[in-house]
Amino acid sequence: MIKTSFHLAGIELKNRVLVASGTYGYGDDCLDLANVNRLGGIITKSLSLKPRDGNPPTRIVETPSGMLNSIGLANIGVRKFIADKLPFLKTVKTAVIANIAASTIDEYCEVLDLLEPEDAVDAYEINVSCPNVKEGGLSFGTNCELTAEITRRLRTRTRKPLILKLTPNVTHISEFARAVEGAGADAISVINTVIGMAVDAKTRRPVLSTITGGLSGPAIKPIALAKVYETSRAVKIPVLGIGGIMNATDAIEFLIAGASAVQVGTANFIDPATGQHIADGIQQFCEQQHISDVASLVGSLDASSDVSVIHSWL
Amino acid sequence: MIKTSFHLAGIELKNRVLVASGTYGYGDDCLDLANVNRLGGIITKSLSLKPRDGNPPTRIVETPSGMLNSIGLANIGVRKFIADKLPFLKTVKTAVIANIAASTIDEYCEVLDLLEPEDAVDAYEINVSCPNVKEGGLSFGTNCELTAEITRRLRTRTRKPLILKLTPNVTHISEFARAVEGAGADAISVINTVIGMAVDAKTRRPVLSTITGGLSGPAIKPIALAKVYETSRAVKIPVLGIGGIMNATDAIEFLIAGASAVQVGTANFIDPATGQHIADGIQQFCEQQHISDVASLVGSLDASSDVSVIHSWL
Amino acid sequence: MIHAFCTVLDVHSVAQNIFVLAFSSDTISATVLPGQFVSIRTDESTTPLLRRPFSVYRTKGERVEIIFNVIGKGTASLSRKHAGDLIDIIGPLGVPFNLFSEDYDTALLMGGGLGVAPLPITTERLLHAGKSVVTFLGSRTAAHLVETHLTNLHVATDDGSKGFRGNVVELMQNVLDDKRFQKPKFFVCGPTAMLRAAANVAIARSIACEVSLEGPMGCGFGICQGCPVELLHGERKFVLMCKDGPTFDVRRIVI
Amino acid sequence: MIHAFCTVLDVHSVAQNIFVLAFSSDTISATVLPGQFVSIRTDESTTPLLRRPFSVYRTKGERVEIIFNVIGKGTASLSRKHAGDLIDIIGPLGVPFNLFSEDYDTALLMGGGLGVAPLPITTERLLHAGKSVVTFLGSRTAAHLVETHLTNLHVATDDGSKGFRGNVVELMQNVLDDKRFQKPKFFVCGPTAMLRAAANVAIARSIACEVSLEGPMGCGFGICQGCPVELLHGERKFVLMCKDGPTFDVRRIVI
Ligand SMILES: Cc1cc2nc3c(=O)[nH]c(=O)nc-3n(C[C@H](O)[C@H](O)[C@H](O)COP(=O)(O)OP(=O)(O)OC[C@H]3O[C@@H](n4cnc5c(N)ncnc54)[C@H](O)[C@@H]3O)c2cc1C
Ligand SMILES: Cc1cc2nc3c(=O)[nH]c(=O)nc-3n(C[C@H](O)[C@H](O)[C@H](O)COP(=O)(O)OP(=O)(O)OC[C@H]3O[C@@H](n4cnc5c(N)ncnc54)[C@H](O)[C@@H]3O)c2cc1C
Ligand SMILES: Cc1cc2nc3c(=O)[nH]c(=O)nc-3n(C[C@H](O)[C@H](O)[C@H](O)COP(=O)(O)O)c2cc1C
Ligand SMILES: Cc1cc2nc3c(=O)[nH]c(=O)nc-3n(C[C@H](O)[C@H](O)[C@H](O)COP(=O)(O)O)c2cc1C
Ligand code: FES
Ligand code: FES
Repeated sequence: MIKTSFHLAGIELKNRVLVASGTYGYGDDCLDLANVNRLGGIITKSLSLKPRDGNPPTRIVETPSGMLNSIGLANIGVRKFIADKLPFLKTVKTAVIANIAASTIDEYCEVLDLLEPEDAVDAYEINVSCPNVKEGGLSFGTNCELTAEITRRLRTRTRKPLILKLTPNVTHISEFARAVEGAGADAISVINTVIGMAVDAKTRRPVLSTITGGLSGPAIKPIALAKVYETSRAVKIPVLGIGGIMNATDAIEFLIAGASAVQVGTANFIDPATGQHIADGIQQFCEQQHISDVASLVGSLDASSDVSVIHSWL
Repeated sequence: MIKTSFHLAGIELKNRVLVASGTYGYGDDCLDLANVNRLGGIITKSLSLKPRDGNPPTRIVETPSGMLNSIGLANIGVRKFIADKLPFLKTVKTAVIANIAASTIDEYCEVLDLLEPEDAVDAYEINVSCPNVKEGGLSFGTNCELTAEITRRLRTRTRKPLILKLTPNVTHISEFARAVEGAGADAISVINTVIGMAVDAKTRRPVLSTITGGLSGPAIKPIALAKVYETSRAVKIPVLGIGGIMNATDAIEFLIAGASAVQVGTANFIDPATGQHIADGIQQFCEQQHISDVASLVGSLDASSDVSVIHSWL
Repeated sequence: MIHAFCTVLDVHSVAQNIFVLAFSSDTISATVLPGQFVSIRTDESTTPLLRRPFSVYRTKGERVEIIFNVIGKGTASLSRKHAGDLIDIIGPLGVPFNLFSEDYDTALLMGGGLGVAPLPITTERLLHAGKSVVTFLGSRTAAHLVETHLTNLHVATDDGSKGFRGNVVELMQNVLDDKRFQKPKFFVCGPTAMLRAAANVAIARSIACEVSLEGPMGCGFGICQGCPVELLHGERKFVLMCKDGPTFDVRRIVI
Repeated sequence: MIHAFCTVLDVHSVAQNIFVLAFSSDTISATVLPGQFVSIRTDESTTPLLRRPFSVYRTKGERVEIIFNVIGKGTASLSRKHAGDLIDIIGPLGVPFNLFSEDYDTALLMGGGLGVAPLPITTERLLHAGKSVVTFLGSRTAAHLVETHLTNLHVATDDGSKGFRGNVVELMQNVLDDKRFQKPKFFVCGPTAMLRAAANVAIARSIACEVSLEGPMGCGFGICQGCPVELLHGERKFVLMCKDGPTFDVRRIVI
């Protein structure tokens, strides 16, 4: 028997494969197509205090081995989530992680406070890639102090695991990782989408209604692996690796690079059962390689040279 | 007749398509396969003061719609370039732009000083994605002040066009663009490669000898377009767009997003005649669209909404 | 709704750049309703990365047919499939046309270009249900027309190479001006501009009208929020094309 | 060296998972030398993105053959080509084996796995030049052997299903112990571990030895600097596999 389970700051995940925020709705949309009980956890669509309509079309466009999205955090709002979605999520046999988005620090706190009494919510993931209305809309997640401040404020309000989801669109993501670790985060998720853009040459218009959007999918896998490597060497708390994971081999690469668990995003759109297939695939890999605990893959990169992420000539 | 030529700070390029540094050697390697005289310009492999052997194998690996490289700036050194390569480059009927790399600011100056008397060198492109030995190897290009300082120092030593090539691996590339514009740069090139990594799950080793490398090719095109859009709105000097350009449509997208010219990189490895095909394709597009000067494509993005790069919810 | 690898039965060209692909799935064949679609992973590759949606064209026994134009990588790849190949399919998906309401007697089907796709299956089920059916079909030239499995057909081509010269909505208006149909209702599928024109006619003449929308989809089954359709009124601003559509009453949405 | 779209003449399986693809190019056929390679864009897609290098296997008239193992996307795509398809090829590339030197009489050819690829064209040219040729071929099992167009063949398989049980370098050593060859020289192609073993034998016995290396390539014609091969001595640390190789005298390089 291979040990697949994993303790994330007090909660036990049955395996190291979760579905990423915004790529699996509230967990109840794919019941015909997948078995959520075979996942390590479900991370909800980002929840805001008020329901959000989201951005006008066009919201998505395919790019080489990737996609851009500009959904605009369309979501039903935290109250409706509690009323309409939590009853189902109480019945699932997998960890439920509520992802929170907001445009002020107070709002982050309010959303968390509303969720805090709900036992069905096992942990929080905080999406800091949100426009900060107080700073003219610059993303919280590109400001290290604000990111730490959000962490500190939320930390005082909950004992449940607090996972900070970092944006890759910064110079040194490890600074952010260290800052949120210092501020009390239990884990970090790396990475959110990479800023990108698509142009329609014929109409000379941006394809997305918001001009730029977030790049995801296999195209960003190399970027995500580098960020996971960088962050996992900078902090002691676990790193959840995300970005372009399509199959078990991809997931294993993230574990080796330093991720304690992985999240599957865009791949769910192609097959919402990807997560469970990956969980099975990791187990098979361990069997073949005579590994008794998936934990021993984590951070097992055999890097004889020690050139660091930022110090090499390319 | 469609006007394709373009004035770049005093030098005239016959068209807006150049080949990117490090992807075309010193211009003399592909004579059987392409006609360099049909390009707007050739940008040399980065030249350093001393010859560089480059990194040990493995130096390249393919990724979904992209590739990672860690060549280690292998080059023959500026003196051998002048002695062995410039004689050929004197004979070509296209602009010759020498790309310079160094690990101290003084070294940038020394390399430029050696090239300055050479009439065959029409302009300089400065690669700031190099490890700064004085700062423990952190890349110059991630430090805005150092990048401006390099620009200022070089500006005093030459009247030839000075192009700063920026790295995308920073939070706000527009800050860097404004800083080098203020320090006297004539143009900026956007983008150099994106930091990425590949892992071999079976051996649990990094694929590249330097662990991380630079991601290029179609996978990064959306990222490059966003950076070109961001920088071209931040500065008045021309932006040379680079990143994943494979064909004329890609190139036109960059022009529309704000690039005054484009550089073709990775595509040369697949077909070193890509640049000339793109130049032809841009001309055909203009014919079809009844555009008389390619200049009118530049920055012609019709963005009715004005959500900025960093201010939108994704 | 199922997710399965289905066997390709045959692929053949039926008009210029237009192909019909048939695959075998008794579940889809037995459960699909007119206006619903299937979502196909055309390749195992990451280019294209996402599934591609296609209306169901016809069914027979366990045979399910789609019809498509070769536009980009996904459809090019489908056109090169061979009998016996397996393709990864999710379906049936989406809300079908509301065919079985009592508020109309004559179904006026209208298809522009590949908007013909859902019309044969619609025709078959309507005739079976005892409705009258009249069909309007438009395309660029005669070479792009696929006229089979339709009934009471009126044809328009942009270049006049067959039937009425002009667009299909104009043709339909001419016919409406001439004839009187018993309690008509429109079912329209085609490019957005045509849907808009048809909707305007319907509203002006107080005729019920359902359209089948097209547009980019990320997933096809409601989890990506990538396919918003703006509501004319209601508490929410958007519904989803894949889950709440692709068929809509034109009085509900902004086209 | 040319860059052209060449017509596929045929593709057929010759052993387990191993295919021969023939295309038409009078220029390549007329100019290629043993040990040189062609670089093929297997798809117009961006996955795979880069060209793939393949040794030339045989030539006849304007017919050029390569032989390959289906490993990943590129080779899978090649295996699905049909006669009449056009493929984008650059070649011939690289430095050929140094066959026509006077310092040897007997060429000892050695191939491991798909390392057999350059041996038939090498054999033909050597016999034509009046050299003696002895061939050693190794593979996992008999099902993976491609023994045609070779001469004086000694075979080894890992599982002993044909010929000597063990690796081809052991077999070759046994034969060397038994027989005496007139002024021999090795020409070796195969996996790196085998090249290393063969080189060690050559050096220990003072036999001249050239190997054909394999490894990742970005471009195949010298502009990406992606294919370094370490020199044992000399002013430069690295040469390029694609331009200065893929064939090297083992006394020059670190394998
Ligand atoms: C509910 C639904 C049902 C559909 N049914 C059919 C059908 O029965 N038959 C059929 O031929 N097509 C149908 N389509 C459209 C079909 O899905 C697209 O033609 C297909 O996705 C194109 O894929 P591709 O990879 O070949 O082209 P791509 O490479 O994706 O696209 C090539 C170009 O076409 C444009 N494009 C992509 N998708 C669409 C689209 N949906 N509408 C307009 N332009 C697009 C892109 O912007 C791009 O420029 C349907 C779409 C929807 C949403
Ligand atoms: C000079 C030269 C000549 C060659 N001649 C032949 C030949 O005649 N016949 C033949 O079958 N092959 C030959 N090869 C190897 C051939 O190029 C690779 O098998 C091919 O690139 C694999 O492409 P793919 O897209 O199918 O696999 P990919 O998807 O690229 O690779 C699948 C897996 O194989 C590994 N791989 C990729 N390339 C190589 C390689 N070169 N060596 C070992 N492992 C690799 C990758 O790391 C990956 O894990 C030659 C290589 C070189 C450099
Ligand atoms: C359509 C879409 C919607 C997303 N919505 C959210 C979201 O609401 N909150 C969030 O934190 N991340 C969101 N993400 C980011 C993903 O959770 C994930 O970090 C990213 O897509 C990278 O992983 P992938 O390449 O596997 O998709 C979204 C991604 C996509 C593609
Ligand atoms: C193999 C390789 C070598 C490169 N070498 C250099 C270099 O020496 N100096 C430099 O400024 N950029 C170098 N680059 C970066 C390219 O010039 C270009 O900025 C980048 O590859 C993005 O463009 P692309 O996607 O078209 O390749 C190199 C890129 C590659 C792929
Ligand atoms: S296409 Fe994903 S929600 Fe509609
Ligand atoms: S493969 Fe590009 S230089 Fe050798």
